[in-house]
Amino acid sequence: MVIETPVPFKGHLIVPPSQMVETTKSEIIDMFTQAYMMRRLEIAADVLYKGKFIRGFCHLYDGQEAVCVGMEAALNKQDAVVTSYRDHCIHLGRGGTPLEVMAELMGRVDGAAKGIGGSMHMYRREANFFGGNGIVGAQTAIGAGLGFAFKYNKQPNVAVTMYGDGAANQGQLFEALNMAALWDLPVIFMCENNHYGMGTAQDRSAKSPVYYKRGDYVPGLKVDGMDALAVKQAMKFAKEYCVAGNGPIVMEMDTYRYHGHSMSDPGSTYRTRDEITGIRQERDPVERLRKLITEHNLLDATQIKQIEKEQRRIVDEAVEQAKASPLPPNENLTKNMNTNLENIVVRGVDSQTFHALV
Amino acid sequence: MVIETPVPFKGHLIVPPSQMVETTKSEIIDMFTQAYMMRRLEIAADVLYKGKFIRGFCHLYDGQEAVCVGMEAALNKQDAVVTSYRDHCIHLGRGGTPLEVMAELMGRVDGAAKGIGGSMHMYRREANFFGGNGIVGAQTAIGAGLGFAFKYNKQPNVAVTMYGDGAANQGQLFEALNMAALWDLPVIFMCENNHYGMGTAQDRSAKSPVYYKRGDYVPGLKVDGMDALAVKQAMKFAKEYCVAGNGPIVMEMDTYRYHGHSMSDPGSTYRTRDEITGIRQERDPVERLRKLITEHNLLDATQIKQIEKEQRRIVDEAVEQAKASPLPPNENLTKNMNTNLENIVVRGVDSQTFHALV
Amino acid sequence: MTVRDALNSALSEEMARDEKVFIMGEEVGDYQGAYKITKGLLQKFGADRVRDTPITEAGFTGLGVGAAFMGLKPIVEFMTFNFSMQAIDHIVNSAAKTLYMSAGAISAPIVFRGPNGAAAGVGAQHSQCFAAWYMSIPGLKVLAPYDAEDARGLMKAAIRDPDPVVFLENELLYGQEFALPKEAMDEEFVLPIGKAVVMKPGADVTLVAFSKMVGYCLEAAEQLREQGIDAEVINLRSLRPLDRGALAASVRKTNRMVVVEEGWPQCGVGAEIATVVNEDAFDYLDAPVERIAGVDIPMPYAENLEKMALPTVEDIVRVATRVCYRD
Amino acid sequence: MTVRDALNSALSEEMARDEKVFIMGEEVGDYQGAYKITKGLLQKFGADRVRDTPITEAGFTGLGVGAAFMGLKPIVEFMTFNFSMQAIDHIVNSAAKTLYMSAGAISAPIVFRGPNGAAAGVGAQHSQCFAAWYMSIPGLKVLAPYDAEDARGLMKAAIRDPDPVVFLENELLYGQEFALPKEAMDEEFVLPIGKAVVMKPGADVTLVAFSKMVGYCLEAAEQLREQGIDAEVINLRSLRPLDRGALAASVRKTNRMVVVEEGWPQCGVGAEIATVVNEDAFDYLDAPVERIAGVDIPMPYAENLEKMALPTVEDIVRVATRVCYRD
Ligand SMILES: Cc1ncc(C[n+]2csc(CCOP(=O)(O)OP(=O)(O)O)c2C)c(N)n1
Ligand SMILES: Cc1ncc(C[n+]2csc(CCOP(=O)(O)OP(=O)(O)O)c2C)c(N)n1
Ligand SMILES: [Mg+2]
Ligand SMILES: [Mg+2]
Repeated sequence: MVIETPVPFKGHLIVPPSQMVETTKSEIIDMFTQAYMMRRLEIAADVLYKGKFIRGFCHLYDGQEAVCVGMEAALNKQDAVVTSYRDHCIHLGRGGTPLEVMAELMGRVDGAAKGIGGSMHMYRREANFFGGNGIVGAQTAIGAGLGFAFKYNKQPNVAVTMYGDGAANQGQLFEALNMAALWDLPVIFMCENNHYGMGTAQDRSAKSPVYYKRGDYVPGLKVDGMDALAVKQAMKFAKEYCVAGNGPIVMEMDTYRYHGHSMSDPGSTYRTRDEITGIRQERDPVERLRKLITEHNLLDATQIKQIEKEQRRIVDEAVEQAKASPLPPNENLTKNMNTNLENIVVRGVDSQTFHALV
Repeated sequence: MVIETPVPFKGHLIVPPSQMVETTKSEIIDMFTQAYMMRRLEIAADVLYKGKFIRGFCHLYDGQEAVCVGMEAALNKQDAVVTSYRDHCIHLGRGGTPLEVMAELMGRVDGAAKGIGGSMHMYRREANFFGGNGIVGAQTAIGAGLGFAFKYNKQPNVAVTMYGDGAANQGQLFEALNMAALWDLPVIFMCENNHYGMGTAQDRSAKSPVYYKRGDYVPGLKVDGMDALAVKQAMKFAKEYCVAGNGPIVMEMDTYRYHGHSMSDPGSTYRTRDEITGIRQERDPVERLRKLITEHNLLDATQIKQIEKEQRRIVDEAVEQAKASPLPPNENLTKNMNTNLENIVVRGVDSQTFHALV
Repeated sequence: MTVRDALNSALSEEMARDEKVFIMGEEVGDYQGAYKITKGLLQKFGADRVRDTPITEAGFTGLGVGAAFMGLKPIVEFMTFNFSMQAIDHIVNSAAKTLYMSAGAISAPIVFRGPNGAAAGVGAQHSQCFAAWYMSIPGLKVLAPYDAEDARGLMKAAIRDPDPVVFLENELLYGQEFALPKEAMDEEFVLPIGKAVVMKPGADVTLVAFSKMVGYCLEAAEQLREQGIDAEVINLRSLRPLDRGALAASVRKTNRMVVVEEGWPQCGVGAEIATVVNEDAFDYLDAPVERIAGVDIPMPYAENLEKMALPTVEDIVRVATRVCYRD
Repeated sequence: MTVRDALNSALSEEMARDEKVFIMGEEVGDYQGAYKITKGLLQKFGADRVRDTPITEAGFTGLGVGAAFMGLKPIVEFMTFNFSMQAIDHIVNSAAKTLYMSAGAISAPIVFRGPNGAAAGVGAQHSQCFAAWYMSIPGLKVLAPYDAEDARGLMKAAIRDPDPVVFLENELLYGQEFALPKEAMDEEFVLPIGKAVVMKPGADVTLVAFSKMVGYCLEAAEQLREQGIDAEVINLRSLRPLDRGALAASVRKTNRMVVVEEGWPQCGVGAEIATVVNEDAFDYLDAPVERIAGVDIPMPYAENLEKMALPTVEDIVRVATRVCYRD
């Protein structure tokens, strides 16, 4: 089936793809299922954080689910992805499990990084997911390197580096863009514009908050990031463009985060409740997918309820399993210090304490 | 008098100034005199380097004199300037003496930085000249800070940060541009495009070597950087633009360096001798000024010769004075470690050697 | 008074005192600071002097240094010092070296501040201690307050100092309450840069630390007292210049020393202090200077491992007992 | 063979051996390297594997790390290590920490190389030694060759190692000739990471150094011999992991140690070595470990001051004589 995305794409130095998106019943249902699960997972994380099961930083993705779900619909797992600390759902998108996410958030051994990485550092090497990065902007240069490797290895794949509107001002992004463009690297620079970097609205941090044009000499595309089908269409287009050897492309995903920046930010001092409510009512990415299903009669209300129930169950189960998952064994303290451990000894807190290596 | 500059300015997001430059007889003669002296000074430095009077790095400016001379014709010494390691002539432009330059190159106490800084680090605080910087690109952010201070102090002045085509890819330039634009700082980002960063031609280091447009959302101007009058016109325009509170502007000065990158680079492996000769013959900035003088009958041949002789004498004298200038006294080793020396002790090479502070 | 309020009041008073002082960084204005150290400053001093920046550390640090060259007195906040790595070239090459390189012509009166070192549950990229790196750089001054008195007195000293100062705070101390001596409330209360302070005199062993570990050492000293060991506790306050005199004087008295830091051991603060004490008072040492440091690994996230990765009060007691040959 | 040729041949052989190895950096290709270390590589291996980069250290270092995550084996050249400060966040936060943070899932087999430390007449911003900073970072391995044998054997080890390696060269050694043992010419000649080497055995005092200072120590040992002092000279080769065993073993024999480096003293390599030796062999020390380091100032340009700012052979002789109580 073909569905028209309501918001037109905007192109910069490139003719945007058609608004008519080819899709299937099962794709839409899958997208809904995934997006719904992501939403539930982040809500569960919020609850767990407040219940002190999760500590430190915790950056939730609710509101932005369509970006991840739409992106994954256009990629395969040979393609590479790197993102920021806001990585829980990206891990799911790359095929990770809710248990892996939940257990990582709680610092347990069943976590995506066995409890060592934490909220900001989930990885899935087998699906070319290179994290979770806590340094704003660092993922842009790393992402260019992922694309470099594809080109070096003559592999027909694309690397996606996801960064925020706040990150979009970091100098290394411009360095990475230049190299990617000079060397025709297959890299999608994807700006998830949720309009705030912490408490700073986009136009207080960028003179030109027109992120799809910020590649200057690199083509760009602006996409409704609340519309999973639009994201899929744009990413499919972008991947084809990159893999064909045209070099990089910049994508601006117009999206929104419902929660505060992280759990310590109520998220309400720098924006109005009305703004949040308005977006929830008019642009919510999960509701949008649900509406597609009902409008096109893909499922009836009971079937939808069934999916929701199942996803809630999966998340609840993951929470329980994560809670039951043990802390990492103490000897993991020094595990994976290096790959080649020859002559490596790890000093403990004092001169008499040296840790055995595992 | 009014002289038309042969090469039209090119504007980016801005209407360029007129090609009709107001000037005077004495201004043109002054420009020639200064440019000629700069040329002689750099040639003398070349000789001294080969004679082992100068060590380490030494980056010559010959070929680019019109940029400095034209710029200074449009600025006053309350305006601030910061540049790269290619700073000998910029120091002169800011009112420094040939002796200061020569003595610094030789590491002598009469140098611009008393022999402590070296070739790349000349300063003239009283004329708001903040160096000479050895880190490619660092001067762009520093320059934004100079402009920040003007705005903070409500002073009607402009800061100029001069960087090369190679430096134009450094990320911090884009960070500085964004802040300068966000905050309407009076900063001229001046790219001296001499078409090579060391041995790398501009299009091998930049996907878009159109430097006056690289500010993207910041207006830009391309200027014939071999034409001192054009530079003056553009800089006058740019200063007015910035001081009026419009924020920063990017200037690309199309220029050329005759020498290699530094003294260790013959400068002939990555470009043809023909290219160099061609530019010398057709665009040389010193000859261009000389031609203006003769064409407009400002001076006769004897008078020009007289100026040249005098400038050569000045440079030769500076060389001799610099050679006679002593090395810095040994106690200067630890001088200016800090401004507030309370509790400061400087450790020498071993545990028993501590240096007195001066 | 909490350390947060101590810092905040010092910033506020110094901004009121000198119009050249301004503060810039991510979220310092509207948001009132990621850790609320700059709370109220925007309201008091306006957006020109309390400047929210884009997330561009290299850029705004270089910009700050340029402004300092012109005679302004910028305070640059790093949301945490982990992000100072983006800008470290400007701290070292632009701020620290320019006075010397310019033979005294150009000075950079600037303060770089923010929380440094391990916090809680924030993982490997957000837990690094930069004390040793910065204290290795000539041209810089490096301060690390422990309590509210330090925070006020050192912050004021840093802002008033004409040289570039790296000011290392600790997130976990921000909310901690300390009794503040009356004189420390004075607007002119300034602590000297380059001077350590004896927090508790003692005769048997010297415990040396900075920042949060000073508190641990004080607790350890309590416990050691119960074992009949009389520990002296030194709060370094200033890492550069380092108060070698105070260290040597103490060890001449106690003949034993334990240095504690949360950062990594190799080339750490403890290594430097052990070495200077050997240089200055070798003949007085009855045991090798012991250093306690964070385990030599990136910071793990899991709570049990994170705890193991950092020194504890028990570690200090254990090692101090050992150097006193009482174990 | 010169150190330059040793490095060049090692790079060339390893690139021939493993197609995943590529080199990138400013001027490494067409220009044949700012210091000609990569001479001929572009011609041999083509532009895909010898990549001239724009002057964007943060960007290309991050790019290199990304490529390493994917299994390539990048060699990133910094024209000098001074410029690695632009990129240090990627070296530390992206390269060094990721294996650990990812619980072993993502490794970064990458080499960061280039000349480090003082050169000659290049001023304060181009003369910094980064040995201590990098050796403080868990996850990294840090190597510093002295002679041609080291250069070949350690470079091959660095490239073959699956972990991120910081490889600190010295510009002033590039042109220096060294006799090369025959086995070092072998394509499979690989030195172990984490092992120091005794360059000259001795009984009275141990001189410890890395890079250029090893040569100074050997010269000093010659002069000391004339004074009847039999010095042992240790070339560290590897700063992380550090060969504590070799250091302790030597000091147990000589009971005296002098550590020499050109970098700054505070929290330097010397501080670390003095401290580990105190930790491991305190009872064997007849004198405090002495460290000789660069004077604690930014590097001055003038020739006389530059010379004063750095250790000399005479300094080593003087201090060694002192620790042997012969002065
Ligand atoms: C280099 C660096 N500077 C600052 C921070 C602190 N910080 C973490 S997230 C963030 C805001 C980023 O905003 P944006 O890029 O828009 O991403 P979003 O959080 O909206 O997804 C900041 C300032 C950091 N982690 N790294
Ligand atoms: C951060 C940094 N990287 C590399 C260098 C080495 N380097 C010095 S000058 C230079 C070339 C700069 O070229 P460009 O900006 O065009 O200026 P030009 O020399 O042509 O005036 C390089 C790579 C440096 N000094 N700083
Ligand atoms: Mg955002
Ligand atoms: Mg150039």
